[in-house]
Amino acid sequence: MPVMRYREALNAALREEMQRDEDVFIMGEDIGVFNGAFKVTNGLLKEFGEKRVRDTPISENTIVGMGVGAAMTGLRPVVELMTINFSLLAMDQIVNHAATIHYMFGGQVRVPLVVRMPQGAGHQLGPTHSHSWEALYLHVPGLLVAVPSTPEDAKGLLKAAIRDDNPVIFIEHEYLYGQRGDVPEDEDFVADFGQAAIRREGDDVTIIGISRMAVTAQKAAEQLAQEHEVEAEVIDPRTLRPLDLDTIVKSVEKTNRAIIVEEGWPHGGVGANLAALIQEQAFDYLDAPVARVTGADLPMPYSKPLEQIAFPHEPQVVEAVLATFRDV
Amino acid sequence: MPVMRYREALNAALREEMQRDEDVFIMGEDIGVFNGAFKVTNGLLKEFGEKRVRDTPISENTIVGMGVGAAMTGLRPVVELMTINFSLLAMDQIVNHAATIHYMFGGQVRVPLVVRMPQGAGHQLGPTHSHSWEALYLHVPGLLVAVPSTPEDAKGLLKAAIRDDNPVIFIEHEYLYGQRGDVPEDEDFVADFGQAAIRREGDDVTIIGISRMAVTAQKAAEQLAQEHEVEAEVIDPRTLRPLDLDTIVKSVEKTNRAIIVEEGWPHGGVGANLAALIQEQAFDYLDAPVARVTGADLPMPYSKPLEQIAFPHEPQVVEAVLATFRDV
Amino acid sequence: MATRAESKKKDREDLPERDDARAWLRQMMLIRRFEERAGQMYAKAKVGGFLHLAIGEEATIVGAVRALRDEDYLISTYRSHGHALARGTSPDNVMAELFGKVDGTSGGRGGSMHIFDVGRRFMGGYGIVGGNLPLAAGMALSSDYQGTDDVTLCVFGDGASNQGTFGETLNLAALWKLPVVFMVTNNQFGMGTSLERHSAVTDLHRRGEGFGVPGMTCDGMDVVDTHPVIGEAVARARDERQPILVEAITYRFRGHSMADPEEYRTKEQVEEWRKKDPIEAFAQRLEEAGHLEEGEQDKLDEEVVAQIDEAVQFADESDFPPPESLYDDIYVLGGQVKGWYSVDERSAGVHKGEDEREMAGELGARSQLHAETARELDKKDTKADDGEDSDTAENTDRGDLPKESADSDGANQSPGG
Amino acid sequence: MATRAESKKKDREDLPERDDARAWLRQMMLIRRFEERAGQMYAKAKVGGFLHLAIGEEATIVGAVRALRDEDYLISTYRSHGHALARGTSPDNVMAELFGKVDGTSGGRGGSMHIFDVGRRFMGGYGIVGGNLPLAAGMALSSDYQGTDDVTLCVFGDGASNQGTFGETLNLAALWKLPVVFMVTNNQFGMGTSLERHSAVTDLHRRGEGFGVPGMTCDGMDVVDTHPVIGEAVARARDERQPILVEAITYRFRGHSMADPEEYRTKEQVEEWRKKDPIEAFAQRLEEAGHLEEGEQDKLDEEVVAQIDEAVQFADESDFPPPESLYDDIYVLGGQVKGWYSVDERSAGVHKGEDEREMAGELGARSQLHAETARELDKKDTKADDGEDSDTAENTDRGDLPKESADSDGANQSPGG
Ligand SMILES: Cc1ncc(C[n+]2csc(CCOP(=O)(O)OP(=O)(O)O)c2C)c(N)n1
Ligand SMILES: Cc1ncc(C[n+]2csc(CCOP(=O)(O)OP(=O)(O)O)c2C)c(N)n1
Ligand SMILES: [Mg+2]
Ligand SMILES: [Mg+2]
Repeated sequence: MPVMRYREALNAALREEMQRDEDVFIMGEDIGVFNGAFKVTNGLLKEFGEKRVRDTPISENTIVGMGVGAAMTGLRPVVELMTINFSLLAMDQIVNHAATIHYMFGGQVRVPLVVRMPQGAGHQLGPTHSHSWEALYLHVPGLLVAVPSTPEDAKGLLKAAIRDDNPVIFIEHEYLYGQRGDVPEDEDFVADFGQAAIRREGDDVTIIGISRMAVTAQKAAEQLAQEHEVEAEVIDPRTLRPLDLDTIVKSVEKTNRAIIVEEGWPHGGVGANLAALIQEQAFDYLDAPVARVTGADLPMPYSKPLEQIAFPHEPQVVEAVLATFRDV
Repeated sequence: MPVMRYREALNAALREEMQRDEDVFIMGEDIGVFNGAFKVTNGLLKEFGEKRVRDTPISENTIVGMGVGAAMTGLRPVVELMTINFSLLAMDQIVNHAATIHYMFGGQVRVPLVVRMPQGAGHQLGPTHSHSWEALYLHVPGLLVAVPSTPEDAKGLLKAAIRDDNPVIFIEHEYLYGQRGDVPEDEDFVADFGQAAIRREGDDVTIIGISRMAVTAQKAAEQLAQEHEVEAEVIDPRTLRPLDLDTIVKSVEKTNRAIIVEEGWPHGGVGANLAALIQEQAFDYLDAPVARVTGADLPMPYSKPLEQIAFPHEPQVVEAVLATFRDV
Repeated sequence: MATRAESKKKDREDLPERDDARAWLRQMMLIRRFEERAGQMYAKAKVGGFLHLAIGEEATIVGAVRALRDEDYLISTYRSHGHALARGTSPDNVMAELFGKVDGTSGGRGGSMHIFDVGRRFMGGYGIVGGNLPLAAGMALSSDYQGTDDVTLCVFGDGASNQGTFGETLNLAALWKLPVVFMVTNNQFGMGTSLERHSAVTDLHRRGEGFGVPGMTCDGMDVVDTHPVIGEAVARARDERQPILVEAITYRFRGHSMADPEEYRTKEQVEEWRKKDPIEAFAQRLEEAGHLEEGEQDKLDEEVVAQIDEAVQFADESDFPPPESLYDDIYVLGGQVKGWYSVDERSAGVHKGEDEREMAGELGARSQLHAETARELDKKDTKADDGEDSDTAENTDRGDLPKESADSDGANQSPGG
Repeated sequence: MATRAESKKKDREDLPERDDARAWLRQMMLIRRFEERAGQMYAKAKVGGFLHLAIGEEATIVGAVRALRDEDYLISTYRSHGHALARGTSPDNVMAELFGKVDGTSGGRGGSMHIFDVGRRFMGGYGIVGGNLPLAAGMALSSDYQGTDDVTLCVFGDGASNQGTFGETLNLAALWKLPVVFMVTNNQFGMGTSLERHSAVTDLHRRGEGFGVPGMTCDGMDVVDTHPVIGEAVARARDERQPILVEAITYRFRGHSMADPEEYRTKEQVEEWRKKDPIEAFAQRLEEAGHLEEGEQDKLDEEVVAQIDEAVQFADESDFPPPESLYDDIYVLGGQVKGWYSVDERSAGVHKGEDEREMAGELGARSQLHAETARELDKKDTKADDGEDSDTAENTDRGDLPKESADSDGANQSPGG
């Protein structure tokens, strides 16, 4: 399998799906002439032309809404929002329209729309450009939500998203764009939503890492094994809607301990959702409360030393895992 | 104490605060000449005039943003959004601006803004007008979030919100508008955020009801006592930010069982957040998993028989409580 | 602007062919009777939620919709019974939707605010003010992309032109040369806020100039003016590949929704506009032109009333959606979603609607109560036509399910929305 | 439009008084040098995140800001170092903000995109395109409400005029007769998208017509034109109580942000505009008018360079915010929030920053690494002025903390934002 960066894998997914299906087109701010703010759409304008690679004005709500309208009438639009921070401007079209239309009209019309956007802190982009908001979207019935953490998943899940007939919120991560990994070249390689990946097997504790934090969780697990003789099972849910709760619950039934690691805010976050589910489904198996390691409960500060302590790193994960043993 | 309807209590709070402080003014769609879509602002235009009771065009994002700008420069705006469903259009101003500005600029400027809006199902308003979204707002640091369920709290918390220097999301409920209750007349009566109310004492199980569901929880508790000899303690958190976790945890330490009842969606809802917190803080006291009764995971349908089963009623709460005993 | 518009209007005064003219009249009458009856059914608690009637706006509806080809897309707002009917959707299905029944246009899911008929390219029915503009531009983009010459007609209100989507969408449509006609149904009010109180520039057709969208205007009380103007706009959009903004000046005779006390306007103003009743005016012209015999209008009326009677009966006899259908169609199953259970986390197992059936049973007694109340009200046979029907709704014993009624003691008023 | 604007321009050609003129020139030069140095500091990894320079736009900044009274409010975007400096904020504090230090204008919380100086009524610095328009209208509403005659000047870009807030805010400002001047800094591009590719109407000052906001235009490369036009707009807003939209036509000489490869425009176009350098042109006119002696410009330059040297030293010596300050100022404590612990649910107890201090310790080694890399780069003393400084940034060993650099092997590019 060839090695690719995450952004290249996304690029390949877009290219392949556009080649495969004439109805697929992409639109967004600076995705064409500029080749994408994070270069995910690099070269696509050149290859597919202005009809299918459409630079838009800065009008987030309308871009997404046009995607919905186009999706309702036979196309398969992939809309890029420059970052998830700006998606709040499009919340009405995403929730009140994209997510709702199929149900509201009794199934008469489908909305095969993909909204792609990156998230994440660590680049000192400050309080308007650094947030991780998968929790806002997993709340919403009618949407599918993907949070790929590897180049392989980036490609496979994006292809699946484009082919699916439901509206998909596809959340990428700015840190991951440069990361490398094996990616199947096969154009028919499509990943499954609702299928968690077990990134590392272990019997002592289950660590669930979301988006970039799946990577942090893996690193923490290695450290736990080397320094603390704790063998952690690391699960990356890959999609939050549908959610593969089975894999998570099975793991917790084995390890009797669970920790969720996420970059977003703690109140009402992904971790809260998973903790609630795990204690509901695996109560009798838990030897310690389900723990969470989350981003700090604040707008992300710019200054590097503050930013660095405002989102999770391996040491915190290690510490939180060890605490679940102390707690008993 | 005089008996008032919830909407009258809100009206009184607005009137008193406007009389007390010249800097308080209200704006929103149809709050003036029309006297408010739900009549909360009834009579205020007549009393205070067009300067302080401002009818706006239909421009949710800008109305809230103007409130932020006015709040930054010495005023205390109370913005009404007609329902919470339309607040998605203003999400950017609420989250990226109102919630963020004080922190982002190092505390140089305050945003004493209140955004009021009702939520809730049951009136057959269909998939664009019926949702309960307190979970979207409790996620956001920088905001305070109130969900009053009684006329007394409606008045006391709204007065507190107006006097506070932080941006407040004040979530009312369409069903509650017509409900009556005792309301202190004293103009200095102000309720406390971060202070849960124990609506009913009991030793067997803790039921936490959010917004209108605090009322449903109370009714269910009466039924449990009468028909099942179960004495439930009913807690109404009243505000979700700050959250009075102490009162909740203390109760659970006594009852060893907790159930959260909310009208919103299950994934990443208020119940998920509270379940995560309770099992973290009171793990050793729990005799059963923290349970949740939530709205159904779908856009609210219009048709009455569907709508009625898509949000919680007493029987479901009773059933869920009984199940926590069976589970053991 | 008004004078230019009026002088222009002269050129468009030709009546349509006799058959067309009679069809237009009939359709306007059908819409009027449908709306009136819907109001009555609301008073009888057969219809829930918000009910927005377009009485007075029939010429803007029929004139515009009949200017479209069958393949053109039409998209509207929460005030769209008339648009669906003009498009050819059966009153049976529209009424059934209002009743929340399975045979409704959206299977009862959407209600009055969310009518939809994909077969007739009537693309909804949306409850979010201003939300349909981007969708319309997306549909026009589809047509363009797919190389068809279909046009999208997007109808919205004067109030909606203040939403951010207005500027965003007009700019994009002009920039991308999309075949879309934006039609502002300027009925002088956004809810209780009059045009001058919500818009700095009240000539709404001028709003597009700064975004490169030419404006036109028509007399929305006159179907003979609305039709050719929309016709021209649609033709220009189709042939010149560009968006057009048309302002139709009209008035709604009834309240914003059923419980509106209408304190924001004078009885005199309403009376003034009622004199221009689009149906009466058009019928009179048809009589004068010999397209309609004396007494024929009454016969037409009987016909449409009979059609509406049937629609009510149809809606009445249609079933409510069964509880186990609650979770149908949240997702398109197949691809990435194997069943709704997989995205519902209330339990990890597979759900097949058992819980919902059970709960429906428990809530059954309650529903029974409502049905009885409704039947009782039936007997009273309240008149809905005089705008006072809403007062009746307060008497229903709906517990926590109030109508949006201005009930006298102030309980559960919700004229909003 | 262009001709009308040009003929008008003739009347405004008078140079200001000698002292004023020299002060303007000095301020433009200060901004230029500040920006250049900020770019260098970015290359040395002293500045993180996105850095948007306004080199080329100095005349729009100084001409506009100096047209304000001290009490007037000024609000801008993520490209606002110059606005703060023109308003009188010390370069020391602006540079310290870029360095993320406690003495920064926002205490290091905001960074380059979020400068703020409440004392000088410089109301920010916002990272959301189009987000500042409603805020500006709210500030103008405050002035009106409080009965002062302060005006708000709201600066934003050509790209921002496509956001929904534009139409919404202009309508509201006109409707409520608010004293606010909306100034579009039309630098021909929103990031990599040129004006004609993002706006259907490229005369942006016309965008307000449909909303009742009169438009004006000025040559944004000429401070002697910008100043009186903004001055007139501000005076009209103040005296006539109405919003005005002013389009300042200008150009940014550098990339959108530091790592912009600028493939969307030609070198020739950039060169063409660089010939109109607002500082050089103005300096020359001052010399011709005898307001500036030969060689004086160099002396001025030495002065401002020295001032910037001091700013860098100040910023360097200022401390990073301590970890225990992380939670300060999320909330205003007192009223309803007794301490930040009460809204943080990670544990129910009271936090006083212990965890944060501990974590900062654990991450210390890592930070140390960054500091060393930065020092190493210091030695290279990269030139930032030729637009190639960003290439240097890629060499920093920042692990998972890349700059928005177009690094050669494609890792962690993030020219976005
Ligand atoms: C985003 C949003 N804001 C507010 C409302 C509540 N609302 C429903 S209709 C309406 C008035 C709309 O006026 P207009 O666009 O003129 O249409 P009309 O009702 O006159 O047909 C309002 C404010 C809504 N449904 N959606
Ligand atoms: C809502 C939002 N969308 C997108 C972006 C990303 N972005 C930052 S600057 C920019 C271009 C803005 O162009 P313009 O308004 O002309 O200002 P300029 O950068 O030219 O000063 C974009 C798209 C953003 N910050 N906010
Ligand atoms: Mg209207
Ligand atoms: Mg620009």
